[in-house]
Amino acid sequence: MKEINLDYAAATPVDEKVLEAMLPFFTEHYGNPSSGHNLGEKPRQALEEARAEVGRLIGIEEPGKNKIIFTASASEANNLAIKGIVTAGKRRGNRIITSAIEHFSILNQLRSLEKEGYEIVKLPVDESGLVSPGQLKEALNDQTILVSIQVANTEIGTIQPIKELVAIATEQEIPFHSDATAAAGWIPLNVEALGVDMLTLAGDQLYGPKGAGALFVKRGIRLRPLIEGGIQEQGLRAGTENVPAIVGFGEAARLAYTHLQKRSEQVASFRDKLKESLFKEIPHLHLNGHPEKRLPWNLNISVEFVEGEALLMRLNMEGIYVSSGSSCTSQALKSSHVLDAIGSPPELAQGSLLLAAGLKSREEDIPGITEKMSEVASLLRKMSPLYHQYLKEAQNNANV
Amino acid sequence: MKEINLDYAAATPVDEKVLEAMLPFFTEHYGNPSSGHNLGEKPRQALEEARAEVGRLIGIEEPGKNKIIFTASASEANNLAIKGIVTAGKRRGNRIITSAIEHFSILNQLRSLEKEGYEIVKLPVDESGLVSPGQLKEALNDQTILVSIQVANTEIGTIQPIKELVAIATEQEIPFHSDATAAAGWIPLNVEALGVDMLTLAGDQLYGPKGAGALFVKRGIRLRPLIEGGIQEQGLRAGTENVPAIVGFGEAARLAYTHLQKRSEQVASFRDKLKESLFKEIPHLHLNGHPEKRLPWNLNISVEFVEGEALLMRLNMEGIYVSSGSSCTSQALKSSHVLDAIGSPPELAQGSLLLAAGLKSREEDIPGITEKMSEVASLLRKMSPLYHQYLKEAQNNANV
Amino acid sequence: MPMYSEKVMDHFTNPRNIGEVDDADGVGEVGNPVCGDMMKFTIKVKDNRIEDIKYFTFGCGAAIAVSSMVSEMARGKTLEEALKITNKQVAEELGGLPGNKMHCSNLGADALHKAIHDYMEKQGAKK
Amino acid sequence: MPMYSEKVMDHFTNPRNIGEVDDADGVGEVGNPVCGDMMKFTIKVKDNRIEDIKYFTFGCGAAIAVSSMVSEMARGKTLEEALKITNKQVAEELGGLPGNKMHCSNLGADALHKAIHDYMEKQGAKK
Ligand SMILES: Cc1ncc(COP(=O)(O)O)c(C=O)c1O
Ligand SMILES: Cc1ncc(COP(=O)(O)O)c(C=O)c1O
Repeated sequence: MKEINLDYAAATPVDEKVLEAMLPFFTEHYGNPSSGHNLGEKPRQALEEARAEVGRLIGIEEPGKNKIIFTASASEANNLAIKGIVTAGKRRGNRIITSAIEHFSILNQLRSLEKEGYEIVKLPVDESGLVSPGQLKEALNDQTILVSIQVANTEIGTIQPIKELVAIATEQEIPFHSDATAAAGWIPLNVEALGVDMLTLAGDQLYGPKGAGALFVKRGIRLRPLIEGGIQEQGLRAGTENVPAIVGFGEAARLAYTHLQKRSEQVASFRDKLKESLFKEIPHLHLNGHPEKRLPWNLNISVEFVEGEALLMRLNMEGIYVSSGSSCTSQALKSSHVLDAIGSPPELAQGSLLLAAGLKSREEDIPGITEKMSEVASLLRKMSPLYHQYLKEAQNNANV
Repeated sequence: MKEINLDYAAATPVDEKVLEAMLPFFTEHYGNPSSGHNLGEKPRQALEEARAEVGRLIGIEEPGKNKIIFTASASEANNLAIKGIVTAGKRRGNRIITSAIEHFSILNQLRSLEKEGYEIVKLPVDESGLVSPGQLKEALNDQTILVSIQVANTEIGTIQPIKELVAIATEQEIPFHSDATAAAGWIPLNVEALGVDMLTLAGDQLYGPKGAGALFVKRGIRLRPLIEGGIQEQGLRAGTENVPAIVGFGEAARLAYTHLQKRSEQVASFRDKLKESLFKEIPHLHLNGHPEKRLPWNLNISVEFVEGEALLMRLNMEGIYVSSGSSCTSQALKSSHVLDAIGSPPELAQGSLLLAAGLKSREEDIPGITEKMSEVASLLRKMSPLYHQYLKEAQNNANV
Repeated sequence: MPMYSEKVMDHFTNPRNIGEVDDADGVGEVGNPVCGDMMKFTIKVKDNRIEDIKYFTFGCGAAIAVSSMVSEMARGKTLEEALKITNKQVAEELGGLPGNKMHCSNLGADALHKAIHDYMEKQGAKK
Repeated sequence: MPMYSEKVMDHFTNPRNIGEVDDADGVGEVGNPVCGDMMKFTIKVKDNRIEDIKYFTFGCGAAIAVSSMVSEMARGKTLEEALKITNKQVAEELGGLPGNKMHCSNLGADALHKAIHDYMEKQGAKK
């Protein structure tokens, strides 16, 4: 059976070149970067080269100028950013502003902080997933210690007006963190132009290996490490560095930076054609997220009258891999908080599918995908009480 | 130039078999274990197999019975254990007991907790590095919420009487965490027999890859995750699992378990012969740590009259790689807290070398190592004011 | 889906008895899309036995498998027997359900019982 | 050691002027093993110039390189010139030192100055 992955948001394979760059660091250059002897040298250099590459991807030209702290994941970077700044306790106040559509690695720690007495303000988004700069401005007060709003949403793809949002916070000297996990490598990012104080990204979203994330930290921002111990990563993240993964992240960042435009256009072209085909052949589809301001690889649709997990399972049987709701929470029960936040009605939110294109997505597969999707939708609709209700109502309306 | 690594405590190369086990998970089985479709299946299975293997290494026969939480490093596991139990706040009290010779990933977070108001009791050790059970007993009071004492010390190799220590804490129902990073794979460990509530270990100390550590957590122990977000690792550690590294850790654990006795004997034999040779050929050497109760791979000596970094650098020029003080802190200035704690006089502590044997250490290299060490020690002693002072005093004594 | 048993996968893949019986004697509808799942059972009763049973289901894989299994378990049973079918039995017949899917088996049993009660009420009304 | 400059490595690898001058005119000893480093400079002075200078050093790579560099910088200089040698100059001549090793350059300059002052005191005492 032909297998077609449309779930590259959950995981990307490691690029051949990336793996090649990593391999020597498992066996040959296996030293500890902290070692004072020759075995530490290559790993240490490789670490700094990777840091420079990751920096370059987010617009840092001079490696020494700003800090990139390597972590093991985007989740860890997000936790380091928020808990790090809160527990460093430099700023007085207890209000933290975020958006309603952040990843759980933002929202769940904020829920914990809320229990500890912090005031968490979740800005609503409009029906396309956009945060309103005006609402951010209103939400800021002199107790505000941090704003954390993502660059773009993994699930519905919507890209925020980050520069504008940052400017509002910066005017009041409030630090701004942004989760760029879904965006890095797919849209141009420049931390200096954006003005963000912290930015999260990860390698496994851009054909790098799992196990390497990064937090950009602007000069002057003080954090308390989440993992305390040795003085690795400028004292902000203890533990022997995962050299092969970081090297892979660096190489993946280099490739992403070099080919950014080509890659973006390629996945966007596939995505657009897939969307056109699906909407043409399958009735009752709904697009989720912003029609234009969206990540190039992201297509999110709701298949009316049917439920997402059942769709996912049926498509899986056909060798087509998608996710329903956020890929990281597909084991959870409820419909995604993101779709709730954009006001998607529950029956549509339940039937949402994230179709995430990748570099190996082929336009010639679109007719096949469309056919299978159409079959599966029909099959599940045929057993859906909502669909039969709709048909009945349609008939009644026709009879009137 | 022939290169001889005597610093396997800082890093081990990844075993060929381990790398082989990992490779498919970079490119072929690259899926996200949380995915609901086929691409998630292999990674998810592999994760559970690795969990079972790591469990087996520490004596857990039934995989489901107890929790193994995968982290990115031993440091992270140590931070999860201590901060996790403290912030879960199940027990009332503010006293935490540890030893003076723990790794920085224990001691530095305890220093932070001390600033927050916790009372940290660092038990002293005797001149061989042993914690006294009697002193632990005395240190416990009804405010004690945790004891964290390592299984064995990386730097001086001393193995603690953990079972005895645990029994004392358990009698008073105080949770006991133990850092087994230096010990796992080298001495038999059985969490059930030892009775520990939490245990830290890591893959990169036993020919597994960097980037995978683990915390064993006994049933009934409640932790708050350090990294909050998704529900991976039973809700105790958010973030996409580093599947290849964890698979490698699992395979490394399997190999370590299978060959534990053979490996231990092999490195101990090398270590013992190296020690004999060095002590025979080089005057004024001192053994640090316990003469018998020590890790099989560990040799720690002080070379009187000279300083460790200079030794390390000179040996490095000869292609012999060692560390001075704790490998993770060799960039720091002061002599190691471990040597201070065993009462090593400063001039001896300054001249300490950790010689960590590995599976590729060859007995036929011992004469060469001895010769180089002897040369380097002579050379540095010749420029040491302490050595000349000693010679003068010796002469004066002879003249008397 | 490795968290689903083979039985669940079988019933999900080939759900039995989909549809609506003609001139249903009893209708049982539970759930709504807001809670995530929705099931509608229709039954034909003859001589106090469930002669035919069909359903429509909006829901996850487990919900579909549960509906299918319930329809098979209930068919041919007397109303009293069918009323004794519990969610636990349904889950067991399916070879178990993941913890977070247990509510689906509740829905299945509920919808069946509702259809039977609907039938009984209508019978009562007729008398 | 990649954090050490080539100059530092050169002086560490081939330290110049190790030893003790015979019948030293001045002796300067600083540091002790408790602080980590220890240096002992001995000088021969002729016509107000440092004619010969040697040292013993207990310490890290930087400490050894600093001692060697100081001995080279001071040799042949007048006492006044030698007293003007600063730790900063020593570090610069070595192509820089890592931040956590800057104290070694202090030690080197201090030990040199101490030896000169020792000579000056002895001279004063002789008069
Ligand atoms: C006893 C012990 N615990 C913890 C650690 C921390 O390991 P890592 O740096 O891999 O987090 C080390 C490192 O050498 C160690 O020796
Ligand atoms: C926007 C965003 N942030 C953070 C994360 C967390 O990534 P990880 O699970 O690798 O920690 C994800 C995961 O999909 C994400 O989409």
